[in-house]
Amino acid sequence: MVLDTMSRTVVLGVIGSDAHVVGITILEQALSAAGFDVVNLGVQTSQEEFAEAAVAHSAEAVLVSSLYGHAEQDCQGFHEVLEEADVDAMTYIGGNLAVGQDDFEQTRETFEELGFDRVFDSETDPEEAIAALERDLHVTTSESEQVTVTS
Amino acid sequence: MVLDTMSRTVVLGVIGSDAHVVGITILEQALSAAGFDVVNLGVQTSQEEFAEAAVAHSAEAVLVSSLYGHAEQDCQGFHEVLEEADVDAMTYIGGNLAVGQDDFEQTRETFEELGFDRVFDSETDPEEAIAALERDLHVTTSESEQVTVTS
Amino acid sequence: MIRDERIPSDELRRIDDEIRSGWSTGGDVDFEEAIRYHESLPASKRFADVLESADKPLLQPRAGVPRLDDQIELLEYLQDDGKADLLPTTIDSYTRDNEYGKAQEGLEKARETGEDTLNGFPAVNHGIEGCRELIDALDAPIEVRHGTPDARLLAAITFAGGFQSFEGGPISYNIPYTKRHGLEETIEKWQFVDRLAGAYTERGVRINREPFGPLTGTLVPPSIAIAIMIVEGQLAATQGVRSITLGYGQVGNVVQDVAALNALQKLGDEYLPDEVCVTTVFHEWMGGFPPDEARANGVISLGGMTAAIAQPDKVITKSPQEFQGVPTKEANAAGLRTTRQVIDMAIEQNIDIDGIAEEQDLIERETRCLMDTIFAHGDGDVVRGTIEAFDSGALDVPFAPSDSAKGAVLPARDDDGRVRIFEWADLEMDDDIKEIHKARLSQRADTEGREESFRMVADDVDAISDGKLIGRPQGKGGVGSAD
Amino acid sequence: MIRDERIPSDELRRIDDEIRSGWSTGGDVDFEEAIRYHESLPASKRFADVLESADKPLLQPRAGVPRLDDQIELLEYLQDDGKADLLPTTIDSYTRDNEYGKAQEGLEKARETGEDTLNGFPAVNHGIEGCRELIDALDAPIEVRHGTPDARLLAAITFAGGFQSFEGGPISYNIPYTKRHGLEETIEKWQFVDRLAGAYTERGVRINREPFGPLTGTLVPPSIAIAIMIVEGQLAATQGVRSITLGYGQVGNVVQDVAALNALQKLGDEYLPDEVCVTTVFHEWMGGFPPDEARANGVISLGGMTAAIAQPDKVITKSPQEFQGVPTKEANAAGLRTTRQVIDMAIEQNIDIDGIAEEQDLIERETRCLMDTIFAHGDGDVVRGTIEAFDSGALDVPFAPSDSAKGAVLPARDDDGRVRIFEWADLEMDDDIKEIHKARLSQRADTEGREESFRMVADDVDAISDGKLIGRPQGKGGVGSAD
Ligand code: B12
Ligand code: B12
Repeated sequence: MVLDTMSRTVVLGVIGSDAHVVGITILEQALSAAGFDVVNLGVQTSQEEFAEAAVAHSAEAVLVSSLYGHAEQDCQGFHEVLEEADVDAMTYIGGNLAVGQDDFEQTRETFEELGFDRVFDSETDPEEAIAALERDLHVTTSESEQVTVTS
Repeated sequence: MVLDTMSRTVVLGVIGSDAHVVGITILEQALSAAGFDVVNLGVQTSQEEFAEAAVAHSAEAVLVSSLYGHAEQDCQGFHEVLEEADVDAMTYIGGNLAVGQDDFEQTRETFEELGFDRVFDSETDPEEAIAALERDLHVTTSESEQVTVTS
Repeated sequence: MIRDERIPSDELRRIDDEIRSGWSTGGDVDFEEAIRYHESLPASKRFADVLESADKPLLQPRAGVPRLDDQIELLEYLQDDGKADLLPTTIDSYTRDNEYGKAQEGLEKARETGEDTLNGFPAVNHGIEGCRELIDALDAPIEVRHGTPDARLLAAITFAGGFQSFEGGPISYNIPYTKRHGLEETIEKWQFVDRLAGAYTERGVRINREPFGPLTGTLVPPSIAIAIMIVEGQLAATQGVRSITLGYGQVGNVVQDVAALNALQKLGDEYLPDEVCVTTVFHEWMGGFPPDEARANGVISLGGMTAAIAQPDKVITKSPQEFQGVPTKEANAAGLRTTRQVIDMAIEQNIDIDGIAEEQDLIERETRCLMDTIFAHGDGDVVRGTIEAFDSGALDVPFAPSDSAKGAVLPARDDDGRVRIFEWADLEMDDDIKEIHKARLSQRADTEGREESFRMVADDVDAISDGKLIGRPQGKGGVGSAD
Repeated sequence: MIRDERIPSDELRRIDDEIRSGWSTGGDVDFEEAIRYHESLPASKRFADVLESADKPLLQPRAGVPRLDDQIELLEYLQDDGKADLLPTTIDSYTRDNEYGKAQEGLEKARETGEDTLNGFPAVNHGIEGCRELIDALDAPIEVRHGTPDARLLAAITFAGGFQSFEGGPISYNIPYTKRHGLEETIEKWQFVDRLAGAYTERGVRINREPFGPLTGTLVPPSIAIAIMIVEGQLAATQGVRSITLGYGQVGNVVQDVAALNALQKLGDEYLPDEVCVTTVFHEWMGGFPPDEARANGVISLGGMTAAIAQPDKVITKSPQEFQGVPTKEANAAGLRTTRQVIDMAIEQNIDIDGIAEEQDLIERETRCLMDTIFAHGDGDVVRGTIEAFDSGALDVPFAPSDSAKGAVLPARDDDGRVRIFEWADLEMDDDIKEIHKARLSQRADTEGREESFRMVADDVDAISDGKLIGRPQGKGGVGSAD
């Protein structure tokens, strides 16, 4: 099934020295299946690599994943780097964002303050991320229905 | 092995309409093995039955067991009944004394106020009860050592 | 002298009228109206149908609090957060003693103070209306669980109140639960309960009956439990019950537990009339639990694993707080979900363990010995036979607190952790079977370098709560160290 | 071009000097003094001896916090309240990247704020003294657990600091843990680590080495894990290591897990030199956990059950908070005790499951295929063979994030929940074995009425966290619903 979303490019990667790859592998697959053009940078991606890829592919969204508990440190100054590279994309972050047994609302605030447009916890289904992207990137509802109705 | 404690008689039973018998079966066995003369009244024993047995056997201690969560109600007025019958024995209560997930210190207080000399929780090993009895009934140390040393 | 015969209709009516006058709420029962109420219930609340048509073990917790609104909230929680398939309503101890006055006091005190002054739900006091409010409020079918020797009024009210499953039986709610009730007496009373369930059944409302398989919950040899289950099933069938769930409590040895559940289903089908639909329920470990939630979760999970292999129709779950006291609703739901996870991960696996057929064969032979002696004791009548066999000790239950059973038989685990009989007392059993038990136990005694004695039994009683299956000597003197 | 050859003594010294200059604490290492320190340790802290002489599976958790006093407190808790037999010290991620400066910052921030700003214990920064304080404070032996591609300085400091066990290896701490390190590079670096462990071994201090068996933790087919374990064992043996613990991560199918652990021990003994003492470690489920502690306890218990049957030498436990994040010490200890209870209840039982021998045979044949291709790729040299085989894809790991592996092989569960290979890519395997996998997977596809596809893989990845073993279609569209 080919959708109009084919033109919508998103950059995806795991930041810092985090090597948890399974989540973005599943996400990549789901996003592609939903019609997005996915540039998967893989694990251990630096802030600069995210910015370069976003510029090179004119990405409309940058999806950052972090599982290993160093997300906060790894994302310090990330939005400044994106700005300097003139990246004007939605930024999402998801995964397991805090060390230890933290309260998620607190975590969400921390990452919103760092500049992320949306913050997802590790219970996030790929469908939720897709739905959010469709809303934020104004993919028309009929398209999104096409995506979720097929089973 | 025959001990001097043979003369020490204790009455044992489960109070109220409680039918949990396994604990007192184990206790009876352990007390007998430690040299006590045990009068086991079994489960669902009334306050009056405890008093009668204590009188009839000149018991030096009355051991009440309760597991099912109604101990507090079942023991209301118990010490008055004992007094009326002129029972002058140590009174112990043990088992699972409160309904629900209560704090044991609170439970202990409740039952001490009701008149019990000692209150035991359900983690009590028979050895602890025996040690307490030996102390309270002044069984000489050497006897008690004989009991615990043999393995 | 009572026999295994169906109570005639007029007698049923007579007793029904009589017992309903025992407490004010009894007067509200109207059988025809009750049938209409049951007919109005959706298929999802028909206990027997839901249970019998399930394609994997259904989970049911234990739960009962005094106040109606609290009970609704509790069951909703267990349904929604625990994902219970079937719900319980556990009755308080005063009701079990037919002390409805004391239960009323407790209930009122609970309403005033907000504290749980009763250890269960006083259904008789809540009456038909209260029961139906509960049935209406929940989506899943609900069973009455109790431990009442004389449950006639409880049955009359809860059946009319919309409950379609009722635990217990004349032996299983006598021997482990009470000291002074005679067996003849409880059989007579349960004949009424079963007959009443049969009356509903005749009218298309199949009340499910569930004899309480774990009995004293403490190292009960499988064949003793199964024989009693069959007897109670037969008594219920005679009175017209057509949906019977035979119970069994985990002993902790996987091979023996799976074998026992297999034997229970097989012998149940064989001994009970064809028109009865026989299902089975597996109770997670009913003996003493570890005083530690983490370890308790291990015990619960071993039960889940066993259930995944044996696939009984229902599993009654325990909570990690079993040792401590009545569990919080969170702990109760946790026990359900831990069990569910283990079952769902293991159930699609092909796990065929060696030796199950042999153990099952042994259990079946033992059970047949016991059934034969019951029939022989009663000249073919199972009621008389049961009474006489308990009286002579040919049938017995370990740790029975009841005066109606000798309680002289004593179990102990063998070297593999299977429950064997150490002290036979007068229990009827073929000699070759006794030899098998003897050999297994002496093998264990050899391993441990000690004599078989009550101390071994006591050690086994404590073993699971101490973190092991078998009560091996620990080097330091334990119970009975002085004998 | 490196080969599987022992590093000469002078070369060992040269590298040792060089790497120890990488961070200030490196200068404190004095090999002779370190040997004396190890010799002063009581028998109960000799890791290899304790592990190899145990008569039942020893339990070890994972745990690491930045500050020394916190780490001591944490390990004391796990030892006393969790009853851990062996203790861990998990190293932080900056140290794994050799970013000792950043680790220092984190450690200082942790010391100032009291917060855990690092996800582990920065052993290099704590230096020999800090390590020894830890070793001295605890009763049980402690292992270094990390995930470091270049662990040379970490090894130099922790060996001298009194640790006698060190996890990892050139493949197992490369392929799942890092993107850009070449295999040739990590092999060279781990040859030094093993050679250093060998130098201690020669002097009577047998440092235990433990290749990391679970790899990516996500549906890794047993034979792939076992082949890599054997290779890392061989590399370590060449450098003089004599105590090697081969690892394996639970896949959740009991038969396959028991078969795999059996095969691991058997092939380990067979492929590794006689002078090596080979033991095994079983990791409780290393993939995604359920977001619910109650369900997580079920997963943990299934691991305990498997361990009771297979009886590996060591079990690495998970905590019920695995999904959420680094566990509290209470949750960590709870995971230990749940596991202990299940193992202790099940281990004395004779549980022989059908089909283990067949599955083991299949795993062994697959592993031999992989070992043959590795030797063939390297003309008999296992180092070259490993590098070439990964390069060609003849050896591969599913979900490998590393550029050094193709990561093209894809696993899926069969109808019984055993992990099979769905996408072989270039993985070397005999055709008849491939046919077996194909048949099993097409059987599952039939059962589910769908095609084999990546969606099946994705469903399997999520299955255990969703409460099942096999990712069956749920009716509603899941991942990949649009393809
Ligand atoms: C498998 C695993 C590993 C494997 C990883 C293999 C690999 N290369 O991928 C191994 C064993 C190598 C590993 C190593 C480590 N791990 Co790890 N690991 C896990 C585990 C068990 C599962 C992760 C997983 O694959 N889940 C399945 C996938 C499908 O789910 P997911 O990753 O959560 O992704 C989904 C969602 O989160 C979401 N999502 C993710 N990212 C994003 C981004 C966006 C924008 C959106 C919208 C959504 C989204 O969508 C995804 C798809 O559904 C988790 C615990 C758990 N979750 O159960 C720990 C866990 C993540 N690991 C942890 C740690 C600490 C580590 C180590 C540092 C520790 C160590 N002792 O070695 C190292 C780190 C190494 C490194 N440099 O990164 C911690 C993190 C702690 C924290 N955050 O507080 C966890 C939570 C375990 C724990 N409880 O301690 N790990
Ligand atoms: C086996 C059991 C049963 C069996 C009892 C069979 C029998 N006739 O004995 C059956 C299944 C019939 C049963 C029924 C009920 N049970 Co019950 N049962 C248990 C269970 C699982 C084990 C008890 C046991 O035998 N332990 C082993 C023995 C050796 O230990 P023990 O009894 O604790 O005794 C030792 C110590 O406590 C101490 N001790 C005991 N008494 C005394 C006295 C003195 C003076 C001293 C010094 C020491 C001492 O020494 C003993 C020997 O070591 C416990 C939970 C648990 N502990 O794991 C629940 C438990 C006691 N039962 C409970 C309940 C509520 C009931 C029922 C009301 C519920 C029901 N749904 O049917 C009925 C009550 C029936 C009645 N009329 O009594 C609750 C009590 C709740 C509370 N107190 O808050 C418990 C805690 C379960 C729970 N978590 O809900 N039960």
